[in-house]
Amino acid sequence: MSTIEDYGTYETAWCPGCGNHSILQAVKKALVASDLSPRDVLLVSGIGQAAKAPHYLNANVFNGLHGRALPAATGAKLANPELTVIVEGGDGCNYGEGGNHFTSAIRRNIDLTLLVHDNQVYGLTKGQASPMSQQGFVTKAQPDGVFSRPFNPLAVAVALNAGFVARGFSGYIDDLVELIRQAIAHPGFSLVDILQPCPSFNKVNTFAWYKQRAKPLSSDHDPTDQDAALKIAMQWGDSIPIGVIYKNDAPTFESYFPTLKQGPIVGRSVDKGVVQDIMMGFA
Amino acid sequence: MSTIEDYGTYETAWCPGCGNHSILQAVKKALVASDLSPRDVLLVSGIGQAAKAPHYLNANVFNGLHGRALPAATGAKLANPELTVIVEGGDGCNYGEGGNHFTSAIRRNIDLTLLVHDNQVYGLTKGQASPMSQQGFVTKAQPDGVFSRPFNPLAVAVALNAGFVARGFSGYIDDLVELIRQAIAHPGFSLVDILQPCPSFNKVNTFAWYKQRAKPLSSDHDPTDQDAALKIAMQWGDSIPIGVIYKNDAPTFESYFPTLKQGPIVGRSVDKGVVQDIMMGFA
Amino acid sequence: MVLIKKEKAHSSSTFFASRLLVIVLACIFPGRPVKNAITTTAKERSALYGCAGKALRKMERNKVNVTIGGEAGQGLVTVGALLAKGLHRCGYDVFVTQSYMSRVRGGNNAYIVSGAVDPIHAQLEEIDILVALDAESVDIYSGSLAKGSMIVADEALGVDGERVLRAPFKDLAENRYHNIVALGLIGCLLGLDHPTLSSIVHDTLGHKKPEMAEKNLQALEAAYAWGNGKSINGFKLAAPKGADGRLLMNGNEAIALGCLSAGVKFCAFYPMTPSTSIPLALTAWAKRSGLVVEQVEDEIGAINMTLGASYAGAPSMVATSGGGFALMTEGVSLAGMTEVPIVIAVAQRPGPATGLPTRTEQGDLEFVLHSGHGEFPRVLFAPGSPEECFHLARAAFDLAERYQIPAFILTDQYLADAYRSIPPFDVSAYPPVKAGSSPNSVEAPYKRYRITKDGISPRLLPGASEHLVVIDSDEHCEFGHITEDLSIRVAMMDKRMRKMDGIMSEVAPPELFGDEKPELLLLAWGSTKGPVFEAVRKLKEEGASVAVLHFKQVWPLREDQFLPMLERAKEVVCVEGNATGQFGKLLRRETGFRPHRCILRYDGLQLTPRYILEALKKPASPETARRS
Amino acid sequence: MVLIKKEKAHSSSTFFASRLLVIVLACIFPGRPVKNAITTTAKERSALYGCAGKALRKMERNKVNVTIGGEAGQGLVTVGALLAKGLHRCGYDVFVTQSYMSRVRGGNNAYIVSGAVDPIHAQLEEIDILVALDAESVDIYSGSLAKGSMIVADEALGVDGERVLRAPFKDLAENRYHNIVALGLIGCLLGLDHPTLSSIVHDTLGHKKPEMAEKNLQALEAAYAWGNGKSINGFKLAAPKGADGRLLMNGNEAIALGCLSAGVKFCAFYPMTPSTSIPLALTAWAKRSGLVVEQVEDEIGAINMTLGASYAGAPSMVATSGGGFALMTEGVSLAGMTEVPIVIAVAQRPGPATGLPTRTEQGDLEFVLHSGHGEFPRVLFAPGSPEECFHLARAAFDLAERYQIPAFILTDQYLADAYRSIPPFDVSAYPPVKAGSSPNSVEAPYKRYRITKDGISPRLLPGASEHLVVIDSDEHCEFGHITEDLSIRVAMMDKRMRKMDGIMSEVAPPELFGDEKPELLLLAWGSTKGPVFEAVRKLKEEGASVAVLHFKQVWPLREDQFLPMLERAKEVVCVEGNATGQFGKLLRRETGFRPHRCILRYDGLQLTPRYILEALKKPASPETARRS
Ligand SMILES: Cc1ncc(C[n+]2csc(CCOP(=O)(O)OP(=O)(O)O)c2C)c(N)n1
Ligand SMILES: Cc1ncc(C[n+]2csc(CCOP(=O)(O)OP(=O)(O)O)c2C)c(N)n1
Ligand code: SF4
Ligand code: SF4
Ligand SMILES: [Mg+2]
Ligand SMILES: [Mg+2]
Repeated sequence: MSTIEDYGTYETAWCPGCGNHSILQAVKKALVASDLSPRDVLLVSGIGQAAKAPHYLNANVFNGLHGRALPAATGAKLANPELTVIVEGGDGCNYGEGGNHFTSAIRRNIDLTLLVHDNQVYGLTKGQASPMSQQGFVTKAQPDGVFSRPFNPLAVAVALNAGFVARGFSGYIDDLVELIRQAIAHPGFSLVDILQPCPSFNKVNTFAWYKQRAKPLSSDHDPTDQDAALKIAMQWGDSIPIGVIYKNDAPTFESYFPTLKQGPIVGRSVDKGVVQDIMMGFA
Repeated sequence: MSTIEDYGTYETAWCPGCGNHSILQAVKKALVASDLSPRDVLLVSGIGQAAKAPHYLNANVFNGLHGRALPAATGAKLANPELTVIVEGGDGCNYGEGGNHFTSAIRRNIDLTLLVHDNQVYGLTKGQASPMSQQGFVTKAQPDGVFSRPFNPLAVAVALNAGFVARGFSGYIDDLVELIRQAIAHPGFSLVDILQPCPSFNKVNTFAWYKQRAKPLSSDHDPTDQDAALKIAMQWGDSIPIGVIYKNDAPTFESYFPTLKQGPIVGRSVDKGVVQDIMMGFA
Repeated sequence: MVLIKKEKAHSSSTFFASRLLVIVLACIFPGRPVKNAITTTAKERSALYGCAGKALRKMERNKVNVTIGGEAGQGLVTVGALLAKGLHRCGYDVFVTQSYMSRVRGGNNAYIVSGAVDPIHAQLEEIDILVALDAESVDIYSGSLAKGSMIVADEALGVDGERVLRAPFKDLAENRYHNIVALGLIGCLLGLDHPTLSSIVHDTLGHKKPEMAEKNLQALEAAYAWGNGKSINGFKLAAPKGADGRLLMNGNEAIALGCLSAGVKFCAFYPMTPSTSIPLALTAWAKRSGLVVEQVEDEIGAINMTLGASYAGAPSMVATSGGGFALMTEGVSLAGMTEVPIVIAVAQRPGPATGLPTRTEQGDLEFVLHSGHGEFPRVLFAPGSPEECFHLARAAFDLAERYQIPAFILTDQYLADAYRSIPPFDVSAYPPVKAGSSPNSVEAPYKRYRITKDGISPRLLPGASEHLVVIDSDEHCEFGHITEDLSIRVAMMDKRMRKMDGIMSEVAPPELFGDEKPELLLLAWGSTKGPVFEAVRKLKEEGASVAVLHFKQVWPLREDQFLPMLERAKEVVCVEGNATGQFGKLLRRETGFRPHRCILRYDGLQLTPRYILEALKKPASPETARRS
Repeated sequence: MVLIKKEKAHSSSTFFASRLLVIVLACIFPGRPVKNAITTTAKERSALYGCAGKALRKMERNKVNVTIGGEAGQGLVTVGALLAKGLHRCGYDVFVTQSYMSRVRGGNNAYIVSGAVDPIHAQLEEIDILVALDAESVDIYSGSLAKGSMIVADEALGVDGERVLRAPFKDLAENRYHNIVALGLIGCLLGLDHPTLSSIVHDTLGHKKPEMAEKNLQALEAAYAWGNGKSINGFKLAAPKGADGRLLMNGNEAIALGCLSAGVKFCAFYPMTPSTSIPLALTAWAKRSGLVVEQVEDEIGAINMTLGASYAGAPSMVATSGGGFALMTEGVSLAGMTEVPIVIAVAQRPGPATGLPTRTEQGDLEFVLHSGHGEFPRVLFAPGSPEECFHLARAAFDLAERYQIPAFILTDQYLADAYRSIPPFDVSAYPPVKAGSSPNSVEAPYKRYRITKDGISPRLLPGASEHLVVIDSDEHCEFGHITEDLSIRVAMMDKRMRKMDGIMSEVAPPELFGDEKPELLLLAWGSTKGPVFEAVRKLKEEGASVAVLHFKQVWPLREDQFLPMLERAKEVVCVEGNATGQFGKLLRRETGFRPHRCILRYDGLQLTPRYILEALKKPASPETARRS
């Protein structure tokens, strides 16, 4: 049995009032609720405010490059599927710079949990638009407002048959813990997009703004109904659905590799007889 | 009035029986049907068999890097919106290496026409799986079959509110000409995903395979109905819908730039008075 | 198991302590201290000043260093910028550097303003007035205080010591205007007149809500009133000499202005410190100057978009930093092959990888010089001041367009953020570049890659005439079509490489400062210019036979411009902000000449005159010797 | 307006004409011809051979070059590979090179097989038997025919001339088995025994549909019957000497095997010629050897995935080519900062950009050496033969794991595709690498980046013990947590750079071939080894005082291993497959020694002994002189 103390307490570099603080709490609680020990957990992140999160709890950590957490996590998971691998990072990291890895991780259905701190802005670099910024959102880099339409990670994930697709809100911490716990428990790729106020740079999508709109999904939504899920995923505006939007039980990517059926490749010894055989195939 | 002769005839480096030949014809006919002269057309491509297409007709050509045609095209269009910019390339180029630019071009709704020669395989590099290869598709690089689920460009495009979304088939050349013509005519981002047999490397999705499945959309489909479009975009299997799946009339990306309202930035002279003013803002 | 416990701890041996650092304090170890680490403790300090107890000096001074320290989010950049503008507008020469952490709130940042009657080329290294917006700043910076210096702090911070000006901030204004109170106090100390500062506050913050703007002015007034009441003017500056119309500008702003004057029409970028302020400046000017600036999905998209725009005829640029530039290297190679002009500003910061994102370094010279697969001509400029930023940005556009090549501007965080007072540029005298040739000037059939003697082929713009413009990333024939003819390959490579001849004929020579035939010759490039010049000036004052050669163009090099001088000198020392002496190695590769020594710095801070002078006195460290 | 019309045209001055080329023939211009361009015309040829009219020579020969030319898709690789295997199995030394275009069907490709009684190190440059699967091949290769050579062609092709063996292909087999007919004819000419070839055909093509396999064997038999009937055995090879159990292997296969033997467990890649065959070989072995190979969405993903796998404890690699590698440079920097071991195979091809995707070049040395922003240690190996591919792949894994650095294998299209007969490796004698240290060996608290004397910190694997393994792309403290403490920064940079000391102590020295104290010393690196050795052998036969130093490790360099020799030689000539003499420049940078001359080639083909010998006779061209 792991406890919340196992995960430690650290002082963070985040602003007061930032949604990241709650998400960090939720992650720790979810890890405890999943009865995981720090040694079994690998947190992978990129660069950004959100991507600093792995430094603030006890676990194995691969804090890599901006936008490149998903492939690094995929490599680690393929090398050692016994690790519980969680990817944490911002909306810029995962839907912007890392957009190609996002759709590819979904397509693989690799058993990772992706937690996106979605503040609809680039926090660390001081407030440029992110792919989640709404049209018209004004920043120093977009003084006439954002011209592009926002990305829709949930709709894309459902359309590409992602294993588990959910949206959370940093302001509903208990729900968030439960969403993250389920995402971790789900075998296959899990996405939890987490609405996260950034009081320093997003003065539009504030805590109050999210709070007013974030509406838990009605309990009669069937997350295995893809059509329904797609419709829900397309919703954004006065009401923003929170909860598990979609899931399926497609086999995980790892399960396809014949080699991995014998356990992790890490630490497996080299069979010199096989090498010899393979070599002699060239005779 | 332009004629098909204006676009010339070239010997290609493609295999006999390849769907690329028909697509090339269709593009030429569509350009004529759109009454465009070679000088007004810019063809942008990446690297791959499909991406060689621009060398086989008369037009302005930017044959750039594998996967990077869309941003190059976007730059050219922003610099000179008077050019009709068409991006041509393979499924690997646009949905694989260039995946992040694909979703971003959609989000911009920039007035480009993207023609994807979708042979569900990497042709030029001799037959590895592409993002469009079906699960289980066997290649030298995927001897146990492809493990990932395929990408779904149409569903992603519809989910992200792309301007114009269509699927064609190289075997239905007249329909294809019309789809391309409409795509060019549409102001905003247009995608035509074109089923294209690759007799050399895709022995599964052959001409016959496509021919049997490619079904023109019923005439009562309303392409402005996004929900319906999403459902159609999700269809793949015994019946593969062909035609205009979705369109909307969102403003183009270019139309948002105050600067571009005065015409192309190309060739515009520098107002030294303005430079002086700006400089003196630092005094 | 909790490895590292949360604890609140400080250590004076930490150069920049921060809240974040409390996490990692457990990692502190007896490493080599950085050169200008703080060594005095609070006790030592009070011993230093405590005895004095004198009234503040009344003598007027020629220069002053005001350092404002505090947490991110306390508004210290605002105070610093207003102060700098105030000094500048009054006619003093201003030099600003910034030191900040990679976070939005908290930590410890500093905004360092030097003001002087005569021109200054490097930051004054000792602090005369430390404005401490938090207590931590006192710990951090007190070791850098000059003799006779003063600390200005809110009395609520409880900073003690003789030379501390404790002001009752809460009586003078509400919390959120405390930074303006600090500004007022500095104004009093320096003897800046109140109306000048008021008008700057009004100009700068006037666009805020009217009552906020008003409160700012009130806070300033209250501070002046309090300060004048106490007659605090011990740092009064002598009468200024600066001419009218000078600009206060940092390196990135000067690059942006240079690009604008050169005729940039398109800029794509993905945000990355410390490059972002270049596109942000252009963005702010876009509507007035008819240019398009686009934030792209990633750096790969940014450079390819830029090449697309340039192909179409818009003089174009990207700006980025090391990690983002890494993603652009394939695009650099594309520029080389397609001969599409592009200007690439690379603002260096310490690597590898994410490294120290808000600090400075000159660690990417070799990387940029060799970026992109295959071989093709390029030029690299490395400005040493805002003036050079402006002129070299222009030169980069000029060469990029004329030779159809990628042209680089290598800057760094230090230069990017360093404000200087500079004379205005005569922008009306500088012509913008012209993209492409006139369709009338070409022979038919038009060949984009016509083989020419100087390697430069006629570049037309698509859509501008009947001529079709075909470019290709594959090896191509003169028409731009893909070819696998291997003799064409050779002809095309030779054509492209021939452009180096022309480029070589117009290399900007290094600038000499000091003796013509010095015994000690320093070599420097890029942003270190000011500090190295300053070091040389000091050495010359001491009577040394010394000079510095500063390279503002670092590729290609022309040995005839400098080699005789190197060979004449007794000792040649290469000064660089990196760990391996990259420029020194390049010099050896190109000329065979090996600098006798390197002075290197790679702790994230800029080389300073003092650092250089101390290093010159010491034997080279084994770490440095191994590498250079 | 039609700029370039479709036309069917041929030109004997085009080295590799192709269907595609007809488009671009309009671009042909009087460029410098490539060194071994074809100059004889069909008329000249018939003059050359026509007079002879003699019977085929009956003498046995020691070596033979069989070149099979034809369109992509005609099955020439199959014939070539079967022939090579046949010669190899019979005990001859085999050397295969390939020349192909960037297309799937059509164009003109060649598969060149040399067979010899004694070991050969470079392709024989003159063709003894030209098997022309299309008429174009005759035009293209006839200029390279040896005296007394023969052309083998289907009589339907209508190739005329005295020394043409015109066989009635259509009588011997159906169209699709014509390539096997050609094989049979070659077998007859060389005097290879039919059963050996049959069994190879059976082994290789037996997995096809049974009736197809059968038809292949029938075609072979028919060809033998026809050939024996005509007693065509004028190219009979003398008795072979090759030992049993030798391998026929190309460079990429040898790299893959070396990686396997070193214990590779994970490989990620994105397809790119000419690197793809490395991951494809590993893929074929994956199930048997317990490794995971994954084709990734792009190269950025590939390197980051590899770093993730390596961090987790799987010895890991990526393989790519220039343009793909360009996208990996940020990841290289990440490896440098996080100290995660990684092996990176870069298979060079001519750039810039897409360049000539199926040709060879050594143009990426500088790019790879300086790839990634910031400064960190690395090693670069450049094998010169399949044996070196194997051993250096092992060395790369060994150094990568022990020093926790990126280790590079620089190969190129030539070496990648060149098959050689080589002795088997004693794989049982070679230990695999061990990823990470034992958890018991570390002090608590565990610090991933403990500052150590040799710079190497204990690397544990996540999940393997209670110890948590924290790595960070930011500058970090010993625990791996992000830090902005600038003194830690310096200590970490020094720690990382200190690894260079150990790396320097085990640099593989260059290999000398020829005189110990030569007057003429050639320098070579990587894939050019064979041709340069062969050139030296020829010069020595002529009595010259000559040698070559071949560098298989190109970074770091240790001057004590070679500088005295360079200084002793009268002339030092650097031979490289690129346009700017990159290795020569690197040598000068590191040692101050400047090679007196460079012999460079950059037309997409490998340097050959003849090319080198001719270049040695000529003065350096101005193009080359300018650059080197
Ligand atoms: C390759 C690269 N490009 C750009 C950056 C600069 N950068 C760091 S974080 C960031 C954006 C962060 O936004 P997001 O991922 O949404 O995280 P947040 O700070 O909002 O939590 C950027 C652009 C970088 N570190 N690396
Ligand atoms: C950066 C980079 N990576 C890889 C390649 C090699 N490459 C060229 S084309 C191609 C795939 C082509 O597939 P697709 O786009 O589907 O085109 P097709 O040939 O099937 O028409 C690849 C992987 C390259 N040229 N550049
Ligand atoms: S900038 Fe925004 S996201 Fe970052 S810590 Fe501050 S409030 Fe949070
Ligand atoms: S490989 Fe496939 S896609 Fe390429 S030309 Fe041949 S048939 Fe067409
Ligand atoms: Mg964000
Ligand atoms: Mg394809």
